[in-house]
Amino acid sequence: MARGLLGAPPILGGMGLAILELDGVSKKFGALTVAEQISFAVGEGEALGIIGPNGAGKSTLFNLITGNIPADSGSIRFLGSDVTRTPPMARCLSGMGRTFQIPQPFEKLTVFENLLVAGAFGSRRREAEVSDRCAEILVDTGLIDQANVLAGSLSLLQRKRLELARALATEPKLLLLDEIAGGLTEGECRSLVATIRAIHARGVAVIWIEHVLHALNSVVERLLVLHFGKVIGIGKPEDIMASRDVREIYLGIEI
Amino acid sequence: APAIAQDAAIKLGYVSPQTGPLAAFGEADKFVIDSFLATTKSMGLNYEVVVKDSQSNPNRAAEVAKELIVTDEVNLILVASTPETTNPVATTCEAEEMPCISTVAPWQPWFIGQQGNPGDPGSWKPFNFAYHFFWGLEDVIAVFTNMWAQIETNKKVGGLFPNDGDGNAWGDKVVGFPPVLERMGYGLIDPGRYQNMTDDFSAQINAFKSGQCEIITGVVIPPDFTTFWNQAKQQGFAPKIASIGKALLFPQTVEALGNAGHNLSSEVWWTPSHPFKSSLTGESTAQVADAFTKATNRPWTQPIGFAHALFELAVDAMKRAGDPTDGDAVAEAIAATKLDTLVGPIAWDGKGLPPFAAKNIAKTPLVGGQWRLKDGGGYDLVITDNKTAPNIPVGGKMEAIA
Amino acid sequence: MTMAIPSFTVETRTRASTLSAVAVVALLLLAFAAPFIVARGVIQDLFFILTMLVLAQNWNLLAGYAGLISVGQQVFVGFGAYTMFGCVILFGVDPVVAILIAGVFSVALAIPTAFFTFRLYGPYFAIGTWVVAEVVRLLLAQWKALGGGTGTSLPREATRDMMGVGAMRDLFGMKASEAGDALTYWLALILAVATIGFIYGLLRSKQGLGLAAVRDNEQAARALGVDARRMKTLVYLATAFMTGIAGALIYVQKARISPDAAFSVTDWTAYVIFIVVIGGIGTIEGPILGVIIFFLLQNLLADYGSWYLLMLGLLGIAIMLLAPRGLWGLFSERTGIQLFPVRRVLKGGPLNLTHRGGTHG
Amino acid sequence: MALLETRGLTASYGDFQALFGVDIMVGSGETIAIIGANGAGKTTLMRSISGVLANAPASILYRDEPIGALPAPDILARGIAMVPEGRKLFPSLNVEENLLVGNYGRKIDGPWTLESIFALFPILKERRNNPATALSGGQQQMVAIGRGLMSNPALLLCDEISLGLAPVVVRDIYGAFPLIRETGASIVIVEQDIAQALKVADRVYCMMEGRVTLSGRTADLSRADIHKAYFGTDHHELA
Amino acid sequence: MNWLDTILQGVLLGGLYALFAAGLSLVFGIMRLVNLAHGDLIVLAAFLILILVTTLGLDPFVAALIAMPLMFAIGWGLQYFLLNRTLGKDILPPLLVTFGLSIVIQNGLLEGFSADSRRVFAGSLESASVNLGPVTAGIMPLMTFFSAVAVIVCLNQLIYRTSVGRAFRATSDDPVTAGLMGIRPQRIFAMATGLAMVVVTIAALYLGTRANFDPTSGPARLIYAFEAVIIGGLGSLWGTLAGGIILGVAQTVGAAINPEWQILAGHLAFLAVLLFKPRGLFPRAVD
Ligand SMILES: Nc1ncnc2c1ncn2[C@@H]1O[C@H](COP(=O)(O)OP(=O)(O)OP(=O)(O)O)[C@@H](O)[C@H]1O
Ligand SMILES: Nc1ncnc2c1ncn2[C@@H]1O[C@H](COP(=O)(O)OP(=O)(O)OP(=O)(O)O)[C@@H](O)[C@H]1O
Ligand SMILES: [Mg+2]
Ligand SMILES: [Mg+2]
Repeated sequence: MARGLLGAPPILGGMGLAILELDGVSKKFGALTVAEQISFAVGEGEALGIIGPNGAGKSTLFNLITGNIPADSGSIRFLGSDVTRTPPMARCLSGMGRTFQIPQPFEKLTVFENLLVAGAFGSRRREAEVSDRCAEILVDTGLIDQANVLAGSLSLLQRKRLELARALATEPKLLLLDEIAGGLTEGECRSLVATIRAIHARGVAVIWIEHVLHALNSVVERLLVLHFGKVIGIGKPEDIMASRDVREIYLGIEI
Repeated sequence: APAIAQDAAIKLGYVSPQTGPLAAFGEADKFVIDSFLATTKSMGLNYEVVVKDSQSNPNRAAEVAKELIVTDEVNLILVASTPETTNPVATTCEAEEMPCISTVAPWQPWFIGQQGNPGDPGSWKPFNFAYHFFWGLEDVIAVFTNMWAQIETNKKVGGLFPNDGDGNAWGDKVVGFPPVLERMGYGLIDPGRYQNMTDDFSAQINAFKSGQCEIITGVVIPPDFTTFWNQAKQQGFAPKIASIGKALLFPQTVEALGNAGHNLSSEVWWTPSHPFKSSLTGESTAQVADAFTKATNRPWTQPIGFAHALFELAVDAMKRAGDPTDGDAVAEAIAATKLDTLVGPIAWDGKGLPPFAAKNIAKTPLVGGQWRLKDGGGYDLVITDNKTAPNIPVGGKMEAIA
Repeated sequence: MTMAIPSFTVETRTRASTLSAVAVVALLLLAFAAPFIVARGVIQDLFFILTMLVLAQNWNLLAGYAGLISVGQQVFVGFGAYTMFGCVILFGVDPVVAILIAGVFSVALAIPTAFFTFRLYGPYFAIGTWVVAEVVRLLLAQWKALGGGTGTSLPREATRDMMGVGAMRDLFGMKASEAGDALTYWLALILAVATIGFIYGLLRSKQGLGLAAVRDNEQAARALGVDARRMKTLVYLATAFMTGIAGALIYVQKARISPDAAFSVTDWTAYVIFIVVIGGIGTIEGPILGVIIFFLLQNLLADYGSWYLLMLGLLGIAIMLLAPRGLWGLFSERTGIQLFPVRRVLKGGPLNLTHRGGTHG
Repeated sequence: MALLETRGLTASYGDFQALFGVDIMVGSGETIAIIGANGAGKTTLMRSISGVLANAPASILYRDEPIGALPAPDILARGIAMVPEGRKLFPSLNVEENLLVGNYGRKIDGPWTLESIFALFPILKERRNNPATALSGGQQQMVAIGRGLMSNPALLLCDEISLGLAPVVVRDIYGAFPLIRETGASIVIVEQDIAQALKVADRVYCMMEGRVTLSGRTADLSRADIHKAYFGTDHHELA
Repeated sequence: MNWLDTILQGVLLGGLYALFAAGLSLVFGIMRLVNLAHGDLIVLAAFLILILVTTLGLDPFVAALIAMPLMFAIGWGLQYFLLNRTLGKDILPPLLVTFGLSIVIQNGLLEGFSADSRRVFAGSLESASVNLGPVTAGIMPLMTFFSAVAVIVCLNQLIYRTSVGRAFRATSDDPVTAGLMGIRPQRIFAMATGLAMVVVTIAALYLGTRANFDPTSGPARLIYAFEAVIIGGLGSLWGTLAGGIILGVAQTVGAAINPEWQILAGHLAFLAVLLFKPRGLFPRAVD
């Protein structure tokens, strides 16, 4: 089945136009290949999940998409234009919002100011125009209590929420989430899922890397499986979860 | 509590480097000023001295000069030791119309160094308030060449001139060593200006070696000379004569060369055997030097005489000026000075000077000497040439470096 | 998910800041009148304080807000000063005009410098800027027309006939040197006020927020659409401009220049760092407090020679250890007073929002 | 006998108090799980026990000795090792060196040596000369656990060791626990995955907002109890 | 012939710079500590050697051996009681504290020893030289160079082959986690600075015998030491040696063209290296 899913790129799951297209993107760190001929596409308003063992190259793929790491070869198109050589900042401004797996807050700014930065710069508006929206996002992500607290004093998971909140404040058209549900309790997880669903419902496309599968599968429409830098499967979550490769390589269910 | 002062004290400002790399020059200041105050008091004169440390820093020197003028409201400023100290102070005094007497810097770097464009003699202007006394490059050139003439050499000279106030003046193609040496038949190899605190002189040594220099001259700071001299020995370069300005002024720095200091030669501006007396105290040079050694337990150094002379000149000028608070009158009095001081007779009469410098410079005698190892260790400075100032007795003949 | 949210407000002003605005205006009026009120010595002291304050504010902007720890700011002091000397001596430009030209030239120098040093990070940047300053010093020391390593003095006539001096002599009956002092003092005062105004304006603007973000985490800032490089470059160029002007102004007053003096890392960078750090880095108040302390120390102790410097060193160490955020930081932490607040505090809404943020930086 | 006990443990970051009188007890050879919502103070508790945060001396007792105020190296020397949240490997060291550093402060004979750790996680032997950062997240977690074991601790503290790991890796890592327990060491794990925690632990403490809200033997606790302890509400109200 | 000599002298000079820089490199690499007092500490050690030589009449090399443990103790104490409190992500506190320290040492020495310039005499070794075919090299410069190499070999062995070395590197990466491994970062850092001071003593021996020194001669060479460290790349000791040699050769070659270019050429070489390799020649994988 993996074969069938890896047909001619770009592969678009749902209908509509592609917001993001990757074509033959490759990347090596020295001798280590972390991305090999990766091709796929994400439709406007689609939610795509990415899974794969640790070190498969998921976060690296995000870095390639956002431009934090330049690709060795291949091309990346976003909203119809080629962004392969575009710096990360410009990609953000054109509508890509991301979270970092290892949170990168501005530690000496307050949580609210962290959002203001994202809001004012990421969506190119004046501070006064975005402050209300930033406050709303804080309410949505459960950080409103910490609004005036220095980001440096947040706990690990609060930092992860801040990552999400900041990405939202840039008013992205495509939201890239890197492991934001890890370590959440069930209830917290459920409210996180609800938040992401709400964002998705507003028409924002989402790519979400996650090891917490039940959370992931309750949001995404398609799943992509990465293994040693290669796409080994892409398709409906239930199909992917049933695939032999995934069960063996990722879930560790012996067959 | 004191009653109304009979007379307001005459206030002298004094700037010199007491800390920092040039501190050796300022070493005698405390001694000189203490004895000056004691002397004037016993003479019934009311003097006050405000001492400022330049910290060997030209920025600081200019700052303290302003402070002396504006805050302390001194009547006259005295400044000593190297163009790095004297020039900023003199420039400030000139701008503030404050009379100033300066010393211990050859007059060319002092006078030319304060001109806007040192390269354009046409633009040079005399000063109205800043006066300087010391010898000039023409003197040191004469002294050095007189010493060299005592020894048979091939007349090939290697020059070490750094890119600083002294080095640029000594190496200058117009007023410095090069034209004079050429006229006298010496061949000068000058590889170019180097920066002070250089760690390697092999370029210069190679140039001197291939030019077969038997004489070395220049104006070098002490650490650089040690580096140069050691490297020269290591690389097999052994000139017959080394006549170096600045580096060999102080006995401590020569001692720092170990035995390698023997027979190095240098310009000598003042020694305890100079036949002069203080106009203030009547003491001879030897007496002043002894008193210094007794008070501080340190060997005499050349700046003692000049620091002392600064205060002699101050008292003399103030006596003649009438109103010490009238800057113009004090400056006029300085210009009219004729005084026999501890460093010789001083008068700003333009003797031995080009016209442009005649107004502001007075020259003091200069002779040449060699450092000789004493039997029990330590060095003696022996005067080996006095053609430029025959009244100063010689102590021996020039010897080639072994 | 989204519910109706009671409206929020954002505040930066504090009561102390409103009061301080009033105090500042009064103080400024007094400062402008100073040459008619106080003695020349005081004016010169104030000139020193103001010019050091400008240097300190600029270094603080660079290090405390843009995270660019430079130990090579003396390059702009020296270059500005030399530009001014060059203009005055070689082209007969009026010193006041030459000061402005010096600022422009400093920016011109900062462009290639930025191109090079911005490739470096942290300690590499610090040492890189220092070496660049040394290179410029050594190159200028080769410029024989301005005295090479010896240095040169400003012609007496240049300062005497400076723009405005004549008018002041006629109007207020000042002596030439007095008028010169008053003029340079006013220029320094204008420069200091403009510098602080510029910095405060910048910090309260969107750009200032972006700058703080870049300082904290450049990668994340870029990913959120902040043009980190452009922002740092702008700050660097702005500080070069103001530092160059300050350098030229300082040397109009000193009237004598030499490469060692004009590019002195101790005088124009180390002491400036000292001022910023004892006062409190990353605050506008810090350098103001710092420069006053530095001035007092220098006046009280400078006559003790090496003991003075020794004390200064010990004091710097003690403050860094006991109050790493500087004396203003200490004060501000205790009292919560900020004269130039920039923190955006979210108020209102459904919840009682706690405030756990300190000053920026 | 209690190996470790906390008595009314409090901890603060500046003026923010993170723990309010926490009492827990770990018996010899026992495995304890600590669960709780984000920001509940679990990591703070681990940091307090391991000496990263200083506390009142008598608030932590180890073999009946007060150790609350001791710094981390002294705690390790007494036999408590920690696998910190987020792995925290040393990037300048290769895999083997990372393991070797684990017993810098405590060189005692015991079951755990470089060889026996390589036996526990064979993949690490293959990658022994790689920089620790070149490993996958799971392998890094193995190094972190191995590093903790190298000092042959009597008590091993593990903070969120399954965070961000692929299910297959979580299985492998938890697969090592029975072997560790066999050596007689006590273990404290902090874990969000309640099912996973319940599987390996003898007893569970549940924390909320800096306090222990529930404790008991794994077998005796119902899911509903746990939910209640987590959120202070009943399971149903939440949905 | 001449060029050969220029290069040789440059390499030997590079040895001196590398020796000045090795201690700095160690401290910089392990603790990210930019030590502005390094030059003054070299001068301090030179004075220590001088005292031992003049009061006890010792040979300078013996004096240096005795000075080593003393300097180790000074370094240990300095780090343990003072500098450890400044370490952190921010490079500014150590920068300022060591700048303060530099001023304190300089002026303390000035009070104690006056501004006179001093020398340590190495007897006939000073002017001795060997003929290496077309060029001659001074014995002292050769000894300086080989001492630099020896110091770097020893430090490398220590850092990459011993458990203390592992502790150095681990602590450098993450002091808090190192504490969890039983490493006492405070002591490890103190030991590193102590070691650096031993290297400083060796540097002082050659500084003191090579040229005059006085209490203020420290900072002049500090910038070269920093350049050597940075050209080599943070934390790479061999890189530091390479950096020293690049600087030395650039200076002698520059001087051979014109002495005005001597020091400038060194700085320009430094800038050129950083232009192409902003993290030095041998950067560490992680910073
Ligand atoms: N900057 C880098 N330099 C060298 N190697 C790197 C770099 N960044 C990542 N790698 C390596 O690339 C591989 C892929 O890393 P990546 O972070 O993309 O994995 P991942 O799929 O996100 O894993 P995880 O689920 O654990 O987060 C890993 O082996 C990692 O060590
Ligand atoms: N360095 C710090 N400074 C200030 N507050 C902190 C710091 N570290 C943690 N806190 C606060 O202490 C509380 C408890 O944090 P802790 O890390 O112990 O929680 P946790 O239970 O481990 O949470 P998580 O599941 O998110 O890891 C949190 O509210 C957090 O914001
Ligand atoms: Mg990842
Ligand atoms: Mg935690």
